[in-house]
Amino acid sequence: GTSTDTSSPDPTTAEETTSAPAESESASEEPSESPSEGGSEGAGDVPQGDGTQTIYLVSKGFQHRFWQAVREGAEQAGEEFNYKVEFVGPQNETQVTEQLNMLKTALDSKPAAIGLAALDSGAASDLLDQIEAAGIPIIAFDSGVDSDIPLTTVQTDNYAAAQAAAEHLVELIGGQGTVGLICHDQTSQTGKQRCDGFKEYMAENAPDVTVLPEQIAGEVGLAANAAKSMIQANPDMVGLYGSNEAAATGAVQGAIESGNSELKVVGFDSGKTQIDAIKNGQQAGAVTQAPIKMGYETVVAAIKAINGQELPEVIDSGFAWYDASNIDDPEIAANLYE
Amino acid sequence: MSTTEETKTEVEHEAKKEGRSGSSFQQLLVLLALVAIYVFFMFAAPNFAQLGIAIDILSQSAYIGVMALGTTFIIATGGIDLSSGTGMSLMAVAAGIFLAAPPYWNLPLGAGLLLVLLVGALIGAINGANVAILGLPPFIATLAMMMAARGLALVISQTQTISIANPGYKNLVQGNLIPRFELGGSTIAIPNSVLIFILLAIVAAFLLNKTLLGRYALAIGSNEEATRLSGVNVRFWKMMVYIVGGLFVAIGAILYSGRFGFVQPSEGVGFELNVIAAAVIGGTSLSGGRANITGTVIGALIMQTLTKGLQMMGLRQEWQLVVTGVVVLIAVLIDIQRQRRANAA
Amino acid sequence: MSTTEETKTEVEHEAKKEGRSGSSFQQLLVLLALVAIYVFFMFAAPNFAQLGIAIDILSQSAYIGVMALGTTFIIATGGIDLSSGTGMSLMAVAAGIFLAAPPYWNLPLGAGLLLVLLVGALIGAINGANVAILGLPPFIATLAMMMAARGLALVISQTQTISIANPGYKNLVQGNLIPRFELGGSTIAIPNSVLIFILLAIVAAFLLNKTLLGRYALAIGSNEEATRLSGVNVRFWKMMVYIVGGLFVAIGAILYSGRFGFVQPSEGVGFELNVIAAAVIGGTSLSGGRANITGTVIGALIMQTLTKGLQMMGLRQEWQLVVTGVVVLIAVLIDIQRQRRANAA
Amino acid sequence: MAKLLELKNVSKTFPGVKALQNVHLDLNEGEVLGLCGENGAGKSTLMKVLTGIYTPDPGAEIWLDGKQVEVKDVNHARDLGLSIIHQELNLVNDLTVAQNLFLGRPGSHKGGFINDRALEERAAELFDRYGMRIDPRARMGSLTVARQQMVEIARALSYDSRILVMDEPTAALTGVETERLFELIRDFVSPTTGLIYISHRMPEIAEITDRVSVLRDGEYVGTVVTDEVEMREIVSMMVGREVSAEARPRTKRLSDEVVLKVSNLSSKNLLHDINFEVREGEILGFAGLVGAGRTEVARCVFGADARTSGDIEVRGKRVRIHNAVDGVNAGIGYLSEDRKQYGLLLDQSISDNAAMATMEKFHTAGYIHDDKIEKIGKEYSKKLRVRTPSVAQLIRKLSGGNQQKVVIAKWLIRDSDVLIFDEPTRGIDVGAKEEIYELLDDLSRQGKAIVVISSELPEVLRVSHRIAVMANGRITGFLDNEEATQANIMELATVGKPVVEGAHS
Ligand SMILES: Nc1ncnc2c1ncn2[C@@H]1O[C@H](COP(=O)(O)OP(=O)(O)OP(=O)(O)O)[C@@H](O)[C@H]1O
Ligand SMILES: Nc1ncnc2c1ncn2[C@@H]1O[C@H](COP(=O)(O)OP(=O)(O)OP(=O)(O)O)[C@@H](O)[C@H]1O
Ligand SMILES: O[C@H]1[C@H](O)[C@H](O)OC[C@H]1O
Ligand SMILES: [Mg+2]
Ligand SMILES: [Mg+2]
Repeated sequence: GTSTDTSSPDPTTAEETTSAPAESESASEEPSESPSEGGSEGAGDVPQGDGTQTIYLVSKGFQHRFWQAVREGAEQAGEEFNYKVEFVGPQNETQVTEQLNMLKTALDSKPAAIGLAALDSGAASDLLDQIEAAGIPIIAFDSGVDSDIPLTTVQTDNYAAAQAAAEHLVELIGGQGTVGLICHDQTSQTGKQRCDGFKEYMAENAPDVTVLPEQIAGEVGLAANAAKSMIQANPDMVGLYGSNEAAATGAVQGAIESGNSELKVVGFDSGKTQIDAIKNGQQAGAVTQAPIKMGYETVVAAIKAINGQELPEVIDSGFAWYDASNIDDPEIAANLYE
Repeated sequence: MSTTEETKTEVEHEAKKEGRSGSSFQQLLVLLALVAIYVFFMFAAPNFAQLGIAIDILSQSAYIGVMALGTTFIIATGGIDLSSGTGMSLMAVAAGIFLAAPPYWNLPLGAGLLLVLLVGALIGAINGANVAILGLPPFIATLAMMMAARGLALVISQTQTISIANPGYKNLVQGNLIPRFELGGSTIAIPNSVLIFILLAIVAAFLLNKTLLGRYALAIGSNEEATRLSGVNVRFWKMMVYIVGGLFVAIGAILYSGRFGFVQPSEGVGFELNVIAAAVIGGTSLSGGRANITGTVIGALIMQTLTKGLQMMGLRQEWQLVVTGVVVLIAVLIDIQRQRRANAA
Repeated sequence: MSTTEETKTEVEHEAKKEGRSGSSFQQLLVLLALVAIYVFFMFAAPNFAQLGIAIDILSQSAYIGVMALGTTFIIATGGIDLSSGTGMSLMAVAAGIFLAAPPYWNLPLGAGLLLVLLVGALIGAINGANVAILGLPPFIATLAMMMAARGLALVISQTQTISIANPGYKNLVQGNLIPRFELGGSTIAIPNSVLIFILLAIVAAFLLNKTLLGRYALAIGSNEEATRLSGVNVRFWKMMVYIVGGLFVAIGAILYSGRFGFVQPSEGVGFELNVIAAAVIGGTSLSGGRANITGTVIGALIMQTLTKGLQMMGLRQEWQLVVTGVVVLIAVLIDIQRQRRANAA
Repeated sequence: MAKLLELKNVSKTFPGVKALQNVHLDLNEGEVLGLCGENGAGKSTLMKVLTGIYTPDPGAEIWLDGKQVEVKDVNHARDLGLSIIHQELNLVNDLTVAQNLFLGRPGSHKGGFINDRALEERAAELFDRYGMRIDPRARMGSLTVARQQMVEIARALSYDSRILVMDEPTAALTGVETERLFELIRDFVSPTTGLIYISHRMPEIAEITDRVSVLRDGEYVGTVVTDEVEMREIVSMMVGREVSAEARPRTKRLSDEVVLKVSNLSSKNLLHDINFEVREGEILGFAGLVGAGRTEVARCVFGADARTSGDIEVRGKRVRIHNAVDGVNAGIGYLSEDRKQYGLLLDQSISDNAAMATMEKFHTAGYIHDDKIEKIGKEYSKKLRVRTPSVAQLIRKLSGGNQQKVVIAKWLIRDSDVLIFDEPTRGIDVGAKEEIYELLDDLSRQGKAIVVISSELPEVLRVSHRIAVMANGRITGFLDNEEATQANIMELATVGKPVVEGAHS
């Protein structure tokens, strides 16, 4: 994991990150590289389309800015290789059935390939069978599914990323004190992994850190209120973690409003408000995924699948820790979205 | 005279509402709206014009539709049920707990299903008791239940997705009692959920129009005090109506969870609005006293056809929301205008 | 002209029955419920017993509370507004577009705020027109608007978070017109949002009790036909009520977005239920004709106190939901029981 | 000289109903014009056309002071000097009396701001002027129907209109208030004003009107000068046959067996130690002034209201009655005085309404036999002469009197042992009234125990074998029909009440 190493102040985390999944040629090592560069690297073996074929991506929603970034990456690849890209997702990230209806619609519209960011890892198995039977290649992205039908999975290792956030927080607070977490969701795999990764890291590696029971809030306003309540109820709190864009933004807001400027807040993902907060010191740092790259690589993988090319089992789109010190580094900046 | 006409017809409108189930002309109009929407998508959405898509729409609207059948009774009494969405999650989670493999209870299918219905009846009975006995406004009673059910679904599932491997369960909903058949070169399979939906619609129509339950529900919605003074045990029948509502939600939960064989405890928030919208688009009056089962079915189909068609058109999500809002409005408006015109005569 | 004892008592008795805003005893009861909840948390939640927390509760309930003030008028007419939640998002996004730095419009604060209010009035007017002129049931008219507003918020924001750097904007909501002061060793700062909430509550109470708007809203909710036959232009006043509702939502949107200084287009879904619950807990009757501004304020505070207290107790989210459901139920139940007892008397 | 008002060629068609056909009507200055006709004859509809609520069919003409006008809406009607007291109360229950009086009225606010104090003062003055004792601050919904009616009257009078229409204003009033109303009418009529008075009570017509116009089946029959004709002539113009007035019951009670026995009944506010019995085949009348508590007795016995004490026995057995279901199960039927609020499902059909109290006869294991319901609906519609195109017609579309007949049908079908009729002929025309009296006689012959509450003394005398008179929540005496006269009933009704509430100052 080269880039992750360089961008992270602590190489061990990054080592973990990239070594866990099966090594893959294209993506995992270059998580922070801009997608077009990443693409151009493999451009030789990505065949151009004729502009008539559609790649249909079913995402988790459009509630978070994150998905807009994924979409941008996907559309960028579509343009570059002359494929049409459809990008849909349910209204919020609990609507599994709605997502499956969308997947069914995707199947009905007979695209050249389908991408799926599954809200639930088990729910889609029937539809995956049908998609396979229809001879449409399917690529998983963002989150995997419990099935070997998808030809590959383009994803962040959320568990490892959460551990990285925890590790940085431990360092920021000097290894002791009370910390809280705001998790954006308690039922999805992503939500759980980001909560569990954080908590388990603390349990295993930070004996002097007390972790408060998590509050769940997937919207900024609610997260802000929850964070503030948590801080007020526990004046000894020294650190706070928010598990996605909304939760982290809310955590920062809660910290600001509570007037506790000592509190170290670490987050997940980016977005304008988190970036601003990190720049002006209200937030210590965050883990970013590589959403644009994730979208880009998903489409590239789909094109390869359409053309019968081999794909690795997992394409790790990577993650990176960023803070005020490296936020403007080109490798980091490329993964941040406003 | 033209300006006068409007205010006057409004007064007259008050004076002449439709009967218990609205006219057959009304049902025709809602049906026409559905057909119009359908035909529109046949031209506007690629690949929409297949029998398979129509079956999809039917099966995807089944659980909302079934819940809407029950809610129709509740609305007929002048009540409302905001707890159907999260109540559905709770019952689906219950189904998971009863039927999934250990550590869950792994009960035989029949017993599990019965218990789910029981949970549905219980939730309905609590709503019913709050409304009929304690006298809470249905909006508040079911709003409280909506919150509580959401919490409980998360509590009892321990926020885990539960997958129900029981093949009989999935088959109940997804299987094909009607054997697959060939038509125009493609294989047509009608999932049982569609049959269940149709069957329950017939049952609901029978209950509403031909039994004491329906008659008293409408009477209560029409004039509760007069119904009470006619010697009708209003509390009892209201309770029954909410229990029936709960049972339909339970069946909705089975259709929902059986479709994919898994249960997600936090889904279902907001479904209640689609459920209510289906009933109201179909001509059931929110002030009670007028209800219409065929209309409810068509209402559910309109909602699902819209969703499916707009998705297949590849319209951006945000525009889908806008369009759905506008079409729901127009669909109900047609009904309103028709009533007015009939009255203006 | 002598009068017997009996006649006197009868007249007095009739006069003592509740007027249009419920008895003061009722307001007392809801207030008692709030106090009970508050006292409970003083013991149950660590560090809850601070003035700062109370101010927090006030300021965090401000935007829901302000929207509830407007919705109280709508409910007074027997209507309902399901579009306040997503409508708030839409108006917040509008605020962002008007006030944020280029590529947005970067208007002066006053102009921007005025435009936001205009958007609020417009949304209200569309709801009003759908209800009052086209005759759509308020539930459906505002449900459609709820969907459309959500979509539009995403469309016009291009699903971007918009940050409003304008310092005046944030100061308007977050600043302290009342200078900070020391109390018991800690600095107390009352954010302007709290003042705005209180001020608007007074305005709303005045509008409801002392102006034609409130009078006609209540009259329409109590007996629309009789009000029409009294020569009141029911359509016009219903329109006005929905416009006022929209204006309050706009102010809610300003309070909401001003708190953060940025606007997220997809928030606000489901807020409408909290808004309605605040009004109803406060004693406003969903069937119209009876409304109570003080009650609405207390209702909003009850909801926020609960949230805050349960969060500070560190209760798990799912249990928070269950408890909130049950407490809402009990709060309304107290009111209902009181009414019953009063009527039985 | 031009007439104050002339209606020419007025027709009004509702879907399936021709309510008015080429009706003519004229009103002179300084005159009270009676408007008579059977239930459903079109009286209310004609007045709604006049006051801008309904649009007539094309061709209708309305002339005021010799000028043709087109009445656009309620406010326009008022501007033209036309106001109306509707047959049904049109009040806003959640507002106070004063607020109701000034609702929608110009001058009730200053630039949108309302001063309730001032309104209350003006209302108090108004009530003073009209001699009514009503608290302006009382919530409308807390008043009895009679008082509400007085408020309606005060409101209509206070508009200082030139033409005032009163559509059955006394249906909820007893004799004393009616007398008071007549004084108000006489005060109102001046050389420049006129009043149209609709009533089914012929003595009132005789007393207050100068001329009477008659409608039948939506058509204009004719106009007579009141002093020149006998009332029965007007009645025969209305119904096309003779109907007797001044009569007494034609039956006797069947046996001495007590069917209903009420002892020591008291309620929280009003009733005090009520005791009475009704025997097999007996009709017990209840007379009294408005607010005497007759309705409350009925509701407490039936179970619709709570009582603080009192035993109820049906055929010698003590019955437990806590709500209306208990009442019905114990064999008691109660026909409420307020049909719209407590009696009818306005948006359901005649048959469904008629069957509502007897559903157990029309279902098997929950399955409803609609054919039987329709049959019984038809049978009773015919028996009671309900004027309707079909029994599937919604109640809302019937005239007030026809609606009343459907409520009566409901309880006749129920066939309870004990029947309590609270103002059973409210709004019923003279012809139909006689039919209802005959029905009561029939029921008596069948051995039912019947209570009839009525505010019309002739009616009480016509139907009751015995008369209980109430005042201030107590029974002040019983009279046998033979000894009863309007005078001695009134004496008992005013015991301990030098001043009659509501209507007198
Ligand atoms: N809104 C309506 N729709 C349909 N039919 C109506 C409507 N209003 C009145 N009618 C019919 O018109 C006819 C005249 O009714 P109207 O109320 O004028 O009678 P009325 O003379 O006032 O009788 P009553 O003495 O019983 O009050 C009746 O047959 C009635 O059924
Ligand atoms: N002192 C009082 N306080 C409150 N309510 C009263 C009082 N007196 C009478 N009422 C109301 O009026 C009713 C008593 O009048 P009720 O209707 O029984 O009299 P009634 O003789 O039937 O007269 P009406 O002709 O008005 O029906 C009670 O039901 C009660 O609601
Ligand atoms: O899967 C998650 C995604 O990676 C991003 O962090 O936003 C929330 C979730 O949808
Ligand atoms: Mg009439
Ligand atoms: Mg009475």
